[in-house]
Amino acid sequence: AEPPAVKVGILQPVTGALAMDGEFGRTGAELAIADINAAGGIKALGGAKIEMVFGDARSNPEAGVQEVERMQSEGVAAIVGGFASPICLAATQAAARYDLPYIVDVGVSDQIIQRGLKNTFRFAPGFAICTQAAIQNLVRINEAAGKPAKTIALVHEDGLFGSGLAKLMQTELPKHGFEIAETIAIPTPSRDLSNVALRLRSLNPDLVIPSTYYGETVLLARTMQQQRVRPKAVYAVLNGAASNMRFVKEFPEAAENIMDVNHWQDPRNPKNAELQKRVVDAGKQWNYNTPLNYSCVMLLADAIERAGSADRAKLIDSIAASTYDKHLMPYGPTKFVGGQNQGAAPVSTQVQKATIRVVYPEAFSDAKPIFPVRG
Amino acid sequence: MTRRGYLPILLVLAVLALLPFAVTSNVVLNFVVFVLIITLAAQGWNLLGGVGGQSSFGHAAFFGTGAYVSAILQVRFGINAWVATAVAVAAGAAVGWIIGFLSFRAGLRGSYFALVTLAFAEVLRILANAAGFTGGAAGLLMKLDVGFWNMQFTSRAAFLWLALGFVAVGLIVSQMIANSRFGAQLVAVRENEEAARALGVDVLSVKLKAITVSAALTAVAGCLYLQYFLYIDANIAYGLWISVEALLAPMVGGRGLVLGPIIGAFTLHGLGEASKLLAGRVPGIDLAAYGAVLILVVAFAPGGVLGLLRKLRFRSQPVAKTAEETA
Amino acid sequence: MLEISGLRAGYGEVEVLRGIDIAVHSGEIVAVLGSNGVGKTTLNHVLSGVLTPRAGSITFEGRSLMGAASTAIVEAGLIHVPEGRKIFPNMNVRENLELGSYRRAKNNRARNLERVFETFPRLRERMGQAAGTLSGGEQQMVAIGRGMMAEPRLLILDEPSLGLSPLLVEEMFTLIRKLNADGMPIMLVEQNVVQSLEIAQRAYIIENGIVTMAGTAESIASDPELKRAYLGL
Amino acid sequence: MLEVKDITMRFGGLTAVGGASLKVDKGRIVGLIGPNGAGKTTLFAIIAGFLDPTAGRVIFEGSDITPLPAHERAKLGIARTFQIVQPFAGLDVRENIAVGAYLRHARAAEAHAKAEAVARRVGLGGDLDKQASSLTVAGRKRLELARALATEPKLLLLDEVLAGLNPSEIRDIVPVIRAIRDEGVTILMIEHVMQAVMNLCDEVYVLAQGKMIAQGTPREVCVDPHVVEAYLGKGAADRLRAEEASHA
Amino acid sequence: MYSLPIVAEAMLNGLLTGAVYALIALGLTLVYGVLHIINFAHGAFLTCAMFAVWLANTFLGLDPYLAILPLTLIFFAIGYAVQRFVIGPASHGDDGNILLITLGLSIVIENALLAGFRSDTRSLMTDYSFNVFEVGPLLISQARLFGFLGAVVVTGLLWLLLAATDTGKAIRAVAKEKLGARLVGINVSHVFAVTFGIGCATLAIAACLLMPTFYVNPRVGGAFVLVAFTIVVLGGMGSITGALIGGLFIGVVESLCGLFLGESLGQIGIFIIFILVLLFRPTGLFGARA
Ligand SMILES: Nc1ncnc2c1ncn2[C@@H]1O[C@H](COP(=O)(O)OP(=O)(O)OP(=O)(O)O)[C@@H](O)[C@H]1O
Ligand SMILES: Nc1ncnc2c1ncn2[C@@H]1O[C@H](COP(=O)(O)OP(=O)(O)OP(=O)(O)O)[C@@H](O)[C@H]1O
Ligand SMILES: [Mg+2]
Ligand SMILES: [Mg+2]
Repeated sequence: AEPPAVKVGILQPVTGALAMDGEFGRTGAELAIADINAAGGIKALGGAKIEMVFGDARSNPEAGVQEVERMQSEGVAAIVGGFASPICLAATQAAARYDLPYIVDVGVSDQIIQRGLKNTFRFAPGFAICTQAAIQNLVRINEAAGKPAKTIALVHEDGLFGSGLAKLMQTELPKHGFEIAETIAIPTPSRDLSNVALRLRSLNPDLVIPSTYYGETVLLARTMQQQRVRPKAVYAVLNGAASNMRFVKEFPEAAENIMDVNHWQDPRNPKNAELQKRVVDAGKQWNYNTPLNYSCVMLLADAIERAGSADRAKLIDSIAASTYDKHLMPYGPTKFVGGQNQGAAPVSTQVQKATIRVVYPEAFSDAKPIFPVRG
Repeated sequence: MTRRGYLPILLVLAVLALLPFAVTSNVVLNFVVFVLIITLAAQGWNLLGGVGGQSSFGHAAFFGTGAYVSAILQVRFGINAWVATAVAVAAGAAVGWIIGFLSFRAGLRGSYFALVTLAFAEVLRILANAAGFTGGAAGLLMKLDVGFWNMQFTSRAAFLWLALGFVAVGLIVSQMIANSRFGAQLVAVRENEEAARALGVDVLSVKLKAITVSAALTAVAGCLYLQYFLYIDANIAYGLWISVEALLAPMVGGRGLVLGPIIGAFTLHGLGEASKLLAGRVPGIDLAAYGAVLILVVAFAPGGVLGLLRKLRFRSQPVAKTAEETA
Repeated sequence: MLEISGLRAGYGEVEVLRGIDIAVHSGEIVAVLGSNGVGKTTLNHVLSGVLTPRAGSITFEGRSLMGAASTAIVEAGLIHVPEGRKIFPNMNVRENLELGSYRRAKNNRARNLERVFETFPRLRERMGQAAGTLSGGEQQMVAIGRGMMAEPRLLILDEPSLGLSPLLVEEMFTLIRKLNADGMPIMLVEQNVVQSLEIAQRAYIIENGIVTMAGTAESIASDPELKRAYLGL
Repeated sequence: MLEVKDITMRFGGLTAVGGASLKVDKGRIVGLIGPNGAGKTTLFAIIAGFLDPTAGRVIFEGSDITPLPAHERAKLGIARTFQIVQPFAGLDVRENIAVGAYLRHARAAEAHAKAEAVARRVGLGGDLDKQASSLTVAGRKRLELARALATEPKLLLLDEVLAGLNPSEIRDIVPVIRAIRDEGVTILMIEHVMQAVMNLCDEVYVLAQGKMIAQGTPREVCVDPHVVEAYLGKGAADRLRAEEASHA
Repeated sequence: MYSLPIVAEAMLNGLLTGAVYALIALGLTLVYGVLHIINFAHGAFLTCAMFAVWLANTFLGLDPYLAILPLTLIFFAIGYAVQRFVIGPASHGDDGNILLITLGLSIVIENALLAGFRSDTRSLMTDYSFNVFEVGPLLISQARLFGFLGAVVVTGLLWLLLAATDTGKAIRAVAKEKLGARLVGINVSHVFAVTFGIGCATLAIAACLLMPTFYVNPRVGGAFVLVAFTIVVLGGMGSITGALIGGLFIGVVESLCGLFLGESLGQIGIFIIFILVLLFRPTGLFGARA
């Protein structure tokens, strides 16, 4: 007889403000589960299939917690996902009551892994790693080009990641000889960014660093184009659009040459292209959340495989000891310390000829950076 | 409005208090805890908006103040959770009084009042998101440290009883007000301010009292939210969602009625959970169905759920429309 | 021209009208009298389609108006000047009057407006004032003027003298008589029993939801029972 | 007990009351009559504290109450009714009256007992559980009166409470008003029903276009040619005279 | 801190943006003034209209400006039907119920759009999207200028409709005195529905004017509702000219506060001004006393 399926909880906000990202993540998780099952399930459990228990976090922490409770009552072995930091904070904690292993996909707030919760693991880089990488990469790219960029304007969304990022940049970048000409916080959603463009035009900074969500980035890019704001380069950080193919396709002109430091798949891993094709063929959008969640589920499956059991305690140990390297992200083999995957790091991407290329670090890159874009 | 008003209250409280003995599922208990938190916020709204007729769209201002003050006291100053809660409720009440003083003195009523409260809540949200001591956009995370003195419990049942205790206070306070001079004056102010003034009702002071008590109750909800989820940020604490929740529950349950908020909150969130059963591959279908059911509830239970129950009880003849109603 | 028979209506469980029979013939003034709360206003609401009748029949100029919509009733020329005026407080006097011809006599608007201003010179003075800020009496003038704007085939007046000074009450009754003399049939609901009976040709007395007395105005005015019950004599 | 001195009230360009004065002595029923739009209701609103006069003072029991808000004046013992009735539509008759009774009785039971007593007195005893919105016009007028009475006022301002009543009903309510006066409540009433004014009032003021044009006993005022011209009209004056004659 | 030209240009930006806010607020103020309710579904209808513009452009190749006429008619019909067959019958004439229903409608619409179109953010490319008029040092976006003109014209037309036509007068009459309105032969449910229809029609126009420079996703309307509400109240509920002036005012306030306090904190400026205005002029800038 068929061995009993292992239930895995997939938590994503597919309705409400974060619906777009939740949908990207869910697509990745579903594909991973399909692939695992197609490949014969969990071998160590006699080919047990993985069964998805999906929960819609409805873009708020309360709904996330309620879904965790439901998943627990349905007997899931572990939970993957969450996307937004407030959801992840609440959901991991609810899962911790049952020692239920939880793999956070995005949730950039570093508070998520600083509470000493034994069940909580984050596969992707957190806030601190991302900013560090963003600054380092910028310094190197600038130096390699002979330091053409000096003055910088920061445009950031006023939430958790944008604000935190701006604060760090403001203290760190001057140490490397940059001058912060202006820091502009914008609300999400924004209705009009012509004033921002106006200020950028009058300051004429060498570099504009936008860390904003998709809609605002579209608006900003269009307004900048219209108001003829032409910095030497646009160097985005954790931007919602700059490494999103839809943006590139719809606004090829505005998007061309934009750089971004973001979560991104390993372009040298051929599985990514294959996976991306499957997603696009199914009429869906491809974004970094997709390979990221795919990888998280794969990582979990590997851990179950090695534990030879869906027992929670064993599973937690097994994830903690994981050195999984078949994932799709540019991280190297996983290594969790205090719940954080040490190898996790963002990459620098650039839109070149209407595709998104990885330009940094070299170990994963598939293109050279074009910098500065305009003299 | 009689002493008998307490009987149904006791009944509801008893059923909920005994629930953890009958149901062990944390899915249910977690649901009930959250609904009770919403109930408290809604009880606050109901006192001002339902009984007093001063509909606010900004009860988030009180919810958020409760949550933030409590969180800041605990996180930044290491103050005991119970003490922090008490102070936070007082702070929420104070914010209520201030908003009330400014807007009622200016003579704001109806939609003007509704939207000015919303504006106050938005101002607080933007400030909380920008200021440093509120944790800014990163919000405030409470240390996970289970223990009675920290108002953190391992068992969902314990938290349920705690929340229920506060809800009970809310119910009893509401019922006492309903039976009192203050309650009568508050209702009079709702029905006709001019006439109330002619009868010696100090309209401003009645409204101020109402908004202060109302804000305090809603601030309790904020504190409980914090103790339960241990994390808040500006959008959670001062977001439009809680203003809407606080208003929706009494409207659906029965505006101005003591049991309106609790019945409404359970109805709404019950519907919300039930609609999830519909959730298929396509996101949004469940919530769309929820919205549709909400409309149907209003269409077929125009006086709220309690109004419907009452009507069913007294139904003898089809109710003809009066001149005003048909218009 | 208006025949009401066996009319029943009410609110909720309470039945207020329990079989009313009333007729108004062309050219006459018919007074409908009755104590407070017997249902005179309720009757008017039914006649103007605001309240749905439960049984009986209403025929106006040969057409059944039983259960008809208020728009159709106004269109037919059965115009009701309601108790409590119900004018549009946010609009000025002129606009209030203009709306009187919303569904009827639109083409004669200018002429009828002039006629109303001639009848109530005070309204001409207050033409641009928001109706809600007028005194009680002025509001009553607006209400009647608004009714006149529709060139009624039959005018129902519900307590038109309510709140008017004696001088204006006098003028009001003169006006009603004049309107009637110009050929307009009028159904007059009044508490001002003496003066109503003076100008009416016929009268009905409603009690307990049914008509208990009907006849010519003189015969009713001289009825000892009525004198005792309504005139306090 | 009440003295109104040189009150002027302007609404934008319109002068509704222009320097009107009147005096009400304790224990009397004083009438205020005048054409529609004369400013009577406006004057009441000023006395009760609902409008701030443009100029002039209101003196009650010897002290200047012009700056006091309406509810303070109610506590001092001034109660008013509204010409355009203002019931608490969503409440029943008992609750409506109780709001007034609560002014002097803090406890619910007492206030309700008081409300019921007052209701019986004005003839609403049978309607206690009726929704105020379902009352007829006359019922609402009674309700206005009852609520004001429930505040146990010293001075009662009645704005056309008899309008809409038929002659026999007026006959029934006249003694009620007189009895209220006899219990020591001073009454100032606006009324167009001359039958009642003649019967009830000890003294009458006539306001026309914002100015007092006459003052005196009802009989004196009725024959004042200015009053006849501005307010009564020939017909009514004749009728009144005829009635007087038949009573005499 | 900023040079004069920048401040001037910021004010101009504010005026241009404010005009579109005003256009969105117009329908709201009308519905508000007549039905006495805060139409929570207003933002959702705007989202609908923006999707309609997007659809018309993507699948029929219809230019947003050419779509104005058909979409205005369609949205009038939609609004009419929604009020006549959903809100009207379901609300039983109670203001509180209407509020709940519009809230329910907004949930239904938003999530139906989510189900139908997914959560993606979409936008249009027209060949004139980036056209600008150069006036001295100023660059004035053509699309935004059109938006401004459109708002002014629509406000004028609406004002005329209300002041000078019988339908307009009927709308105003129904707003305050339903029984009186019925007695002069006004079909109250019809007038309500017409009002709601006009409210939706103005949204269609707003959507057509917005889409050349804005984007749409199932939640986009929410960004505009709050500000539209403040404009409605600021301008005086039910006041058409108030909505226009209130919109321009809020646009400029937002723009200047954004310039001096930062876009994010600058949002506070709108609400503080709003609160202050109400505290000192409780019926809004142009409202009549209730
Ligand atoms: N909307 C309503 N709901 C319930 N009952 C009502 C309503 N309106 C009136 N009634 C009741 O119907 C009865 C008749 O009222 P109606 O107003 O028709 O009397 P009326 O003869 O016009 O009295 P009046 O002379 O005072 O105007 C009254 O008992 C009243 O209480
Ligand atoms: N708020 C206001 N704004 C503008 N004008 C007003 C206002 N209130 C009253 N008026 C005007 O003041 C005048 C006096 O009104 P008031 O209501 O005092 O008259 P009244 O003597 O009570 O008349 P009635 O006997 O008809 O009730 C009227 O011409 C009226 O139009
Ligand atoms: Mg009547
Ligand atoms: Mg008056």
